[in-house]
Amino acid sequence: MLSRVLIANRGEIALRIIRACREMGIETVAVYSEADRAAPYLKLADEAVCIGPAECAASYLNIPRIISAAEITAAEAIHPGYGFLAENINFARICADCGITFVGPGVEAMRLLGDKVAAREVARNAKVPVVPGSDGAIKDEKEALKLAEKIGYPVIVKAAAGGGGRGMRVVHNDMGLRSGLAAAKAEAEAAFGDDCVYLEKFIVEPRHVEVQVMADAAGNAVHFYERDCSIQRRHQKMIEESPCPVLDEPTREKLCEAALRLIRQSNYVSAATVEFLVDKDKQFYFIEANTRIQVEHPVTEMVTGHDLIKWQLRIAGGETINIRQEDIRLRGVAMECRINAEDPQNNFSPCPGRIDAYIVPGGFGVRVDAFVHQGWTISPNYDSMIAKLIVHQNTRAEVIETMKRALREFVIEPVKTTIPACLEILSHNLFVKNKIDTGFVERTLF
Amino acid sequence: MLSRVLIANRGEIALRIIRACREMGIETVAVYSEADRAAPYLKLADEAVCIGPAECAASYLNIPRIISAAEITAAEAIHPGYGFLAENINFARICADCGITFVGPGVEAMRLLGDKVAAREVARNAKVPVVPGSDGAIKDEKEALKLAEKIGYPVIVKAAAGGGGRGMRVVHNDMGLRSGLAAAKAEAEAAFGDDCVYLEKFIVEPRHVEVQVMADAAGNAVHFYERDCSIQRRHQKMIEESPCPVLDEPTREKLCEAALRLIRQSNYVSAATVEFLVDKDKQFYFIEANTRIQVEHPVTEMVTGHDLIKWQLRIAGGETINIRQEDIRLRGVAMECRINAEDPQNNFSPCPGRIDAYIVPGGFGVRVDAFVHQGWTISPNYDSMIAKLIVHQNTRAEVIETMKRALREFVIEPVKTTIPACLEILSHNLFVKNKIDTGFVERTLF
Amino acid sequence: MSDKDHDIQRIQMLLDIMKANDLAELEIKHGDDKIVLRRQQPQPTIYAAQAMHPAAAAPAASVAGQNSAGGAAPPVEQNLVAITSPIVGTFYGTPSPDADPFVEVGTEVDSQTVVCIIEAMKVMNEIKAEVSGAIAEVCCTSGQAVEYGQVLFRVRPH
Amino acid sequence: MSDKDHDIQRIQMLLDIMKANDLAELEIKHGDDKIVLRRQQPQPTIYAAQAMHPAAAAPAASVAGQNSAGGAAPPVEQNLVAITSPIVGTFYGTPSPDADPFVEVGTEVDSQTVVCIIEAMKVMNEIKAEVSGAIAEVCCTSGQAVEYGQVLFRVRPH
Repeated sequence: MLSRVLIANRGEIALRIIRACREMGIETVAVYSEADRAAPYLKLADEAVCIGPAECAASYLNIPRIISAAEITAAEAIHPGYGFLAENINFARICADCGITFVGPGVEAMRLLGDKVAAREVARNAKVPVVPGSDGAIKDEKEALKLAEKIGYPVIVKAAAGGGGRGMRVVHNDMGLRSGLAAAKAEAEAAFGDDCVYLEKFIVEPRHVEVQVMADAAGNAVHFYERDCSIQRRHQKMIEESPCPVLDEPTREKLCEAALRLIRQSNYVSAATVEFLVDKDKQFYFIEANTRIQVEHPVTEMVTGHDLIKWQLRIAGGETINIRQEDIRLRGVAMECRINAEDPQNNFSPCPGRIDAYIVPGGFGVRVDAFVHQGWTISPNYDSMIAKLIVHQNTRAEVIETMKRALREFVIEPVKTTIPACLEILSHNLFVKNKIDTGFVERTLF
Repeated sequence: MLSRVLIANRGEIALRIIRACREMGIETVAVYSEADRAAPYLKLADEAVCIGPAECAASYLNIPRIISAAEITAAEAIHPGYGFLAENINFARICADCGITFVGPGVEAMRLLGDKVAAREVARNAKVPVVPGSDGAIKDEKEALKLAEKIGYPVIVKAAAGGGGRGMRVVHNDMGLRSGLAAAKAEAEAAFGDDCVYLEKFIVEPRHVEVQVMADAAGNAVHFYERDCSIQRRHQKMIEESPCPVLDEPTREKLCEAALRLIRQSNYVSAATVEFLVDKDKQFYFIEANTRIQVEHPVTEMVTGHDLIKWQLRIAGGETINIRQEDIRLRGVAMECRINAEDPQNNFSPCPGRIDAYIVPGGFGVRVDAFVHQGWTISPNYDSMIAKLIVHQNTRAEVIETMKRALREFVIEPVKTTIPACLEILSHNLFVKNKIDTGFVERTLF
Repeated sequence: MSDKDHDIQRIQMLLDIMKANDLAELEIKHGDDKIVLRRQQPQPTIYAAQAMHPAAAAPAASVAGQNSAGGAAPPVEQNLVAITSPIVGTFYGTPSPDADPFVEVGTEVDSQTVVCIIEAMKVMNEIKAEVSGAIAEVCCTSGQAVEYGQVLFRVRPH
Repeated sequence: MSDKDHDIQRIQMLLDIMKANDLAELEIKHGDDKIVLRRQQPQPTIYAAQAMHPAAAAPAASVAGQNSAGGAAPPVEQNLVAITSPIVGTFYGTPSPDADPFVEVGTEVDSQTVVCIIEAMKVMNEIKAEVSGAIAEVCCTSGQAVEYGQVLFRVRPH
């Protein structure tokens, strides 16, 4: 077992990891920037080291300082949390070079799954479906038409050098493809000086579904079922739930098995999330893997009863996974709302500032993962998340009602938060009826 | 279903009931004394009525004012919570007379179970074991010796008019009984002017175990397993857990069945708790029944996944219990610590005052039922409970670790609280090893 | 330049000194001449958590509406004495539906004057003024629900 | 110069004295002549939630011990300038284990003087004084862990 862990992160995930360590009897070293000097969670760590000024580059993203902090405090391992250095291969490599256990995957698995093209290759080798496409530049119209026939319309034509929607168009038939291809090439040439385009199946109104996986160094891997994260705005997740309410049992099993195959294929160790798009016919397509614990991991913890951070720490300490897949069961439904200091009425622009009034909700079915308190000042240097509100109930309908009453109880003043936006989503007819996809929020609400 | 409920209580249980009502779509009327005017939970009710000054007799215990408040707000039902008027038969009767639904048992069942002697009679009729004894004054030494032989030593001799330990002695054999009987009679005569004494089996180092029961008007009754409340100081419960860690499955089943028989025997409706003493040989003896929801009900909610307040409200609204006993299962272990504004270093004397710093614990497995916040002033008029900290985990050992880390996270300043006392109990070898009884706290710690 | 003009100049200079140096008070006396200057102290803003409102929550409607003791009241004449409800119930301003009101604005009352009835649990409770004066305001209407402590009338005392 | 102009000059002088000596109030009386000066009091410290300590929790030991920027510092001579650590690492006061220290109390330093080494990730980082003056205090000992912003030396500047 690990005896002393440095937490290379801040805010709620730093506190989350401190909590798990304390319960396991592992000593903790917290690092902090000058902006976080007064954070109460620092008092809960066994040691706390100031590593730099508020700016991330000089503190939470500064590898030498974090490694130094681990060295002077004799920390045996570093938990990177999420964000910051969590998926930085260089950091993982330096940890290894310095003889510090990185609580996460090995460098090679991180490299494989961190690269989108390599991960797609791993998926194909593991017989995990990926979004069908040309996997490279389309030579000519003839090839495009042939491929489109094979993968089925609609397809999307994308500029190889593109991004942000430019040089991108969705076409629904051969005629559309002919004109779309020419136009996309011209647009790509004009925009990027490169007329290379490729072709991919366009998934219509998909759901974002991700599978939580955990693997150990002995080659054991189990999944903890899936999360549905379709409630997004500009690719930022707002509300997540588990299980995904549109999957039937056979599909769920196939999806989770596919995720496990991919993880096994990459000799992965620690927690990972395998992300898929699920279309209206319940076909799923691998899109990418996240080689870290995720913000929304608590919904999985609530429905499975397993503390995922503790599993990460046990595995990093060399333990093997001593439970069987059939011992992991889904119980009820869990949902998470991210409470950010953002103003929904002003395009979700961040609202840092002092919290003068703060009352957290509680009671049956309510979990709060936060780190702020009345009197805390939200720094403009870091992301705007104040708290994660997680609800666990027997049914999805009950989750929605409990979440609504908990959101209405939550007092955070005077900063603007996403609470009203979450309430609007939860009260929306289509959300309640579960007729949503990744475009729902932007198409319908914000 | 009920449409509008008045809550004749304050503090955390008032908020607890408001939460359940909000989630069920039931409108709520809160009543409050002038001391509670600023309580944030009042804002969560649909209406709030000031019923009097801080003194309980003129507000929360004042039946005419509460009934009046229900009448002017057109409340259909009254939930009494616990304490105050919750077990006041007169209040239940007046509610009935005024056509207001009392969320609790009928007057007759309340009378039967509320009276200790009558409840003992009900138990005997339901073939539920009671503490064996003389059930009345002992005539002479001969009768005493005969009875002691039948029920077995040790026995306790109690003055019929007694109380507070006077005229009470525990004896372990015939010789002791002969001298003890004479001495007890003399002591009783001297103290109370009445030398009547009776005899009861003395349960050595018992555990306090209570079964949660719920019954509807159609005669259905189910149990939600038991709670162990042996951690008490001066008959005040400090820590409760579920399930009772010393019961084996057959005993648990026999115990819960006995509680159900007693409840059925009394034509009971709504939530009830049937209290037992359990001796070292796992024999259990009925002691009394509580005809209300109890402070410690959340531990049962956590291990069964059932919201007990919602069940009370559904049954009061005329619904029948639509689940079978076998659908109610125990999942993991739950424990509750009562956080009171009391000074453990000063004989647990109450410490009212303003809360200048307040940070509640959160994270995996943690539920907080409270109603205070930073800036709230704890009134000396009411009981000293600030919050209930409830932890749910897979095993008892994990519950203890999570509870300890949550207690250490809990910031309530500058008032003194029972947090250090709870930590001391949780860290005690005998508690961890589960070698405790109702005398443990006073004998060993405080 | 007159003495007074000079004084003003001098005071202005003294004020500048005070401001520049955060002086709270300044007093100068020459025989019978005396100047005292005292600057307004800024009040420390003490955060009152009690006063906060759960903005996200639907505010509870007070049963007593805007005349509630807890609600925002319109500005009232100073020195008026409030007659408040000692119980919870329904306000009646007249002894029977068709009768004249017990009191109106301008009615002279003494401590024993019955000013209204509050019905609670079918019992009609006569409420006495408990103050001498003239009714300045009737704050409730017949049939209205009132809570404990709610203002029923305001009286201009003698 | 008039008496009154003289007053203003005098007050200015008195104010300088008050400021230099942190006086809150000053009163001078010569027979009938009297001057009273009272300076703005610092605001009372109202409860700052930022500063609170979870009493029930085991306090985190600062890696830097009592010399930590966050820890309670002993009273220090005023007007000293602190040389703080720009990185996290291990402090060495000497260029090699047996060598003499870079600086001692009394050593004259300028902005380019190397005062110590801080080792971070096996790299020896020379730390320069970045101020001119005499070393008044050495706050760390060789081999000690230091965090960002921790005071290494105090310098009495010229």
